[in-house]
Amino acid sequence: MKVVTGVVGNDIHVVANRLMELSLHARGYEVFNLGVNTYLEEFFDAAVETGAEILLISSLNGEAEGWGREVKQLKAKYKYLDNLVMMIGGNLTVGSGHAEDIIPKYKNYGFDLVCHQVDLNTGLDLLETFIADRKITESNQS
Amino acid sequence: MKVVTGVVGNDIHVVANRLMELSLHARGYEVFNLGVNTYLEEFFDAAVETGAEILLISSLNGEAEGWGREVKQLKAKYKYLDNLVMMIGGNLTVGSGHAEDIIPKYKNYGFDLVCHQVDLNTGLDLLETFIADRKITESNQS
Amino acid sequence: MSLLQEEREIILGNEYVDTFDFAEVEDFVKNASKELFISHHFKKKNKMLVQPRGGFPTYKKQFALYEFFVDANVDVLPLTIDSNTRLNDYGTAKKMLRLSEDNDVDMLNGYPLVNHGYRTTRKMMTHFNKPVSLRHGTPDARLLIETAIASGIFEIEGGPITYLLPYSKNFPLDKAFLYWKYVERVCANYSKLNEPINRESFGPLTATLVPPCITIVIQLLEMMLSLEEGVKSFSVSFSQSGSMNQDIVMGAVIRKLSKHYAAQIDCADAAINLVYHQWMGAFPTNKDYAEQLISISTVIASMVGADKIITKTREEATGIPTKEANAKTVANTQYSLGILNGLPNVVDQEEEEILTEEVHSIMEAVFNDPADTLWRKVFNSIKNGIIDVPFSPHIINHNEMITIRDAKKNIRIIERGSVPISDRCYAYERAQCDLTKDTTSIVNDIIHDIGIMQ
Amino acid sequence: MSLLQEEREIILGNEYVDTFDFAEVEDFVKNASKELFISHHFKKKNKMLVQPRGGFPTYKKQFALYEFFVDANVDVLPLTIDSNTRLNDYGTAKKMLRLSEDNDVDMLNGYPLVNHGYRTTRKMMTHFNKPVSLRHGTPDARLLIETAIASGIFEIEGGPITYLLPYSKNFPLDKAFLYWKYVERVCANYSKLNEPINRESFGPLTATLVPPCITIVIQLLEMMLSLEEGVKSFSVSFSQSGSMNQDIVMGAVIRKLSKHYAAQIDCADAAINLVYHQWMGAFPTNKDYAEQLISISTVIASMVGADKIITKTREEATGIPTKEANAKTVANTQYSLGILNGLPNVVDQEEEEILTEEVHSIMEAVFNDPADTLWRKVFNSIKNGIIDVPFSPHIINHNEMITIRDAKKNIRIIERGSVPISDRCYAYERAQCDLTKDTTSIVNDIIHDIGIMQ
Ligand code: B12
Ligand code: B12
Repeated sequence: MKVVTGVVGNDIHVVANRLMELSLHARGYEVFNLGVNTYLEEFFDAAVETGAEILLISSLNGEAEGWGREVKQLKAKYKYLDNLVMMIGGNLTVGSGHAEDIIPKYKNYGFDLVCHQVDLNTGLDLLETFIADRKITESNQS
Repeated sequence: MKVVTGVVGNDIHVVANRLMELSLHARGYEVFNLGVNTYLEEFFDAAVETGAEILLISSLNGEAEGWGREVKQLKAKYKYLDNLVMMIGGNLTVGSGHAEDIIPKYKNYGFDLVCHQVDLNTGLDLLETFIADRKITESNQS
Repeated sequence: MSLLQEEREIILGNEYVDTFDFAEVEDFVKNASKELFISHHFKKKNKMLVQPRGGFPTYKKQFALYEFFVDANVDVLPLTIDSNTRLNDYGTAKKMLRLSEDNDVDMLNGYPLVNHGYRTTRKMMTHFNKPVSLRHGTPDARLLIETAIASGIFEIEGGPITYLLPYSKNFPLDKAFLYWKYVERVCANYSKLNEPINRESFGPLTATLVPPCITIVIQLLEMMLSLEEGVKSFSVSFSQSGSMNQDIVMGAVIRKLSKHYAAQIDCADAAINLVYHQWMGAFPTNKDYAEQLISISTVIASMVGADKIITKTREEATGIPTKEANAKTVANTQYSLGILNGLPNVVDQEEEEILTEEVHSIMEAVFNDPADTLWRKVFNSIKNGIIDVPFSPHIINHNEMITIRDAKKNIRIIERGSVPISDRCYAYERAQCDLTKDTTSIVNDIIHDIGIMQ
Repeated sequence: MSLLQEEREIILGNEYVDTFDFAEVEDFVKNASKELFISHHFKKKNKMLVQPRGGFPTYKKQFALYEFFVDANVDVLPLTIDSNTRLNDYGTAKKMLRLSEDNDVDMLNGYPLVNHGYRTTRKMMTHFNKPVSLRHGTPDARLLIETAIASGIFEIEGGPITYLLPYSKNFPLDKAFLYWKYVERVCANYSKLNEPINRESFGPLTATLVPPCITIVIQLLEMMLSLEEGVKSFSVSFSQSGSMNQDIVMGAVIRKLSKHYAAQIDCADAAINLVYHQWMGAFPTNKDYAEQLISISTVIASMVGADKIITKTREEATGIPTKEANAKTVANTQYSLGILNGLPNVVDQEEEEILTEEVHSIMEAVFNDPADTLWRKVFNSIKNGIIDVPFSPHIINHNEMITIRDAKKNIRIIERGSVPISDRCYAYERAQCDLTKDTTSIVNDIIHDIGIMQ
């Protein structure tokens, strides 16, 4: 499966991003890593160009909260992205927040999977379960 | 002025006791230090023998709470101790307690001055104020 | 009028600056209390100075933070700048500052110094009368530094390399050098009026598996670029590496070589100080463990014999620390420094020798670059990978060097890329590691080594 | 039947003991899990073992404490005995235990092991299946130790000197030697059945300005008295002195000399371990500072290269610690040990040489005593002040030696009393201190030095 990943906004925390690339490779994905300092448009453009099924966004410095609000509106402008699995992880707020408050907010922004201060591999396990579940649902519906 | 001092019961914490002797000397008292591991009778006997005006008891390991209950009864057996200034200091409870609870308890046992986890010199300053106040009261009453 | 002064007038003619009175500022610096100058404290103090990190948007909150720090017996106050100001976006900063003031909520991750202006900020600095250190991360810090010095902030952190390679992906490196040249000159000029303004380089870089030789080379080069312009008080710095011995060795070598290279450009008269950063990499989320890590950093700083320590808090992994947590670290660090006595003097000759040789080799390669000025030589050396910073997000950085930790957790180079360390040193570095493992295990080791303190 | 066995039967015929089944106990020790033996862990472990302190009156509370410790990743569990049991007053202990059980309040400051008995206690020890260390302070520990070993407790702390001079004012020292001889023999005999029982000496003594030479001499003598009786695994110990360098020197010298003196009495086959106590003197009342002190102790223990560390808690100055605070120290100490890497190897030859000479001089004086057995030589040496422990409350102790801290906070001897250190060493000790001060200032210094960590 094809995955587009990167760190959103002016955030330059690159370490998790390097590990993300390694982990995704190890799990057999075809990875398109846009690196740090990547804007929303660039993510969606890349998803369209590569035909990726998954978009994995990182945010570490707290910026995501600002960018998140624009996700739905922007994504609506693109065709062919309706089935894109949208996932975000890292530090999803400025200061310290609680997952209970943060997750619903980001689901509302249009993310399927939200991992606030969750370890990379735990997050990627969740992703795989999510994809497997969706396949079952789809085949049931067809 | 003559002072009898020591550490009550089976308590062998000797350090504060050594400092006590030094501080009392420095303040000009005539000191009779009975050292650690001193029982109540020994304190009162020494007060009578030396004609001390002040009795300073230390307790560090928490034992004082046990011994305190016997003070009034025992002291009543001695003549000539009615004017003895009775002071106690150190760690006056097992575990950690609050001064608000501890002070009234020990006053009730018959101590004039109660210093739970109070620094030696602060305690000795209190003692001097107490003695000065008492002199004024006495001369007013006479 | 000098070219520099012409440039200054353009910079300070910025619409967000409320008329900059050059003469008045000069006068202020000339008569400013010595207490405000960290260079003065470095001279007279006989203990390690303790400096926390911290910046809030409003004057009121910054003032309250300083009160907490003073209660905790701080030696040096920090002023951390918000990220809009760092990107010279004073418009957004202004808007966010107003929102923060009106709604009593923090809309900025630091103090927007340019918007507050020097007349206001100076009141706070002279009120506390303690040395203040400016922490930013700005490639074009010209206006910011003018405002800082006019406010009474007499220590400026950063540099063209250390504030660029870890902090930016696309900002042009050559421009950064030129903008910092301006900063050095302004600092140098003001230094003539009273005690010197102190410049400090940011040694932690990406705080992730950076080998000592790269850190030291960059420290030395930023020091030289600064002294060249007339700066008279400079701090080199580095952060806890994860191995106590490697830190001690790094401290010894950087102290020796900074004197050496300062003398080489006839700047032996400048005061060079050593600053140690408590662990700058990924922190444990368990706050008790974070405190252990912080105390251990303090012990190592003492073993290193640093002149100043910059602290972290138990909340590092979670988010921006509260003022309470921040002040607590200061008080704890001061207490620890007081009880750290009878420190042994540790010397590891072999490690020192290898590291010294590595640094000399890289420095020589930089100097051998055919360009005409030092900054151009350094620029070229970064561009062609003679200097290579692991985990830098910047596009100009080569990312060819690979480092891992040996059994004692020393950071070792297992792929040198284009960094010209000698074969002897390279062999020594590799010999410390177990390279018989397969690639997957080595990658797993690297992943583990990044989070070594977790 | 041997004399020892006769004595054992008398001791174990105590009215508070519910029929002691010698054969069953022997069988239990023979087949006991290796995990219960700390001597086994010392052999196989490659990290410092972490052991807290702690004892509660009831089985239930002690069990709960152990659960906390296990969650915190403890290596060695403690069993601290109440003070009635220490004074062999099993009657009072029994009464207080009943009161504690009935009213859910602690009426004892430790676990009354004899009253609980070995059949009950063994269930707890085998349930957790971790090595347990017995901490008491009892001069006549014969019954206590029999009960401990029968319960599965295979490390016994104490000794005739270290559990007497700091802990008692009047108990006869000669009797203490004889009672401990019994203990050593019982330990030695059980050691033949499975892994050896470990004996540990209590090096901290009064934890107040005890000079290294006195600590080491006492450690060596208790070790020899123990090995003489056939003990095969022994731990010497000391506590943080206040100077990192002095601790490192002490560690090096005690490690070297314990091997030396063990070999001298043909006991080179015994395993000798080194135990380090986190700061044992007066603690700061500020709990955050107490934690700093504790972390720094851990760093020093690592520099010393101890085999085991015994921890304190942030609540030390306030009173007996809660199980939460106690477990927290264990977890923190384990974390710290994990991140302490690349420790330098420190050697201070001059200090080592002086200390070694001091120890040899005192040991020689002890051996030269005309008495026929080692314990009588030691007894005489304490009685005539050849061994003198500062701040001991015991009437037999001379209290003539005076110690203060030098500028680096090393403990130095400024009055040697009757302790026979050479003039050269004495001059060295005094030369480190400023003795030109008047007596009042020196007394003030001593007062300050006692509370050095506050
Ligand atoms: C190293 C570091 C830096 C380095 C970065 C070097 C570099 N270029 O990478 C330097 C020193 C340059 C730096 C700068 C700054 N930093 Co910084 N930094 C850190 C630090 C200490 C470690 C980050 C790290 O590398 N972790 C290691 C990686 C492996 O872990 P990770 O990033 O947390 O990622 C893990 C998970 O989050 C997860 N994950 C990440 N993404 C995703 C995505 C998905 C889908 C999933 C499932 C999981 C996942 O997987 C990873 C492994 O488990 C953190 C604090 C901490 N965590 O200890 C602060 C921290 C992230 N930084 C912070 C800040 C504010 C900054 C600055 C803005 C300002 C400043 N104070 O200097 C600048 C940033 C400038 C910018 N434009 O972004 C804050 C963010 C605050 C917030 N969110 O509220 C933090 C939390 C520190 C703090 N407490 O204040 N920083
Ligand atoms: C050193 C020490 C020891 C040494 C003592 C050596 C010796 N012979 O002196 C050793 C290791 C042998 C020891 C043994 C024990 N100790 Co102890 N020990 C300490 C420690 C760490 C320091 C005490 C000290 O010397 N302080 C320095 C002096 C100068 O300060 P101070 O004693 O607190 O006195 C000051 C004030 O209290 C005041 N003061 C004292 N008396 C008076 C009197 C007056 C009138 C006034 C005004 C002021 C005043 O002045 C002093 C200076 O400011 C304390 C904890 C701490 N405080 O950090 C525990 C502590 C006192 N010990 C304690 C205990 C329980 C014991 C033991 C029973 C059991 C054990 N766990 O080993 C045995 C005691 C045996 C016995 N029979 O008493 C507990 C007491 C608990 C309680 N009260 O609830 C403490 C608090 C530790 C703890 N948190 O568990 N101990």
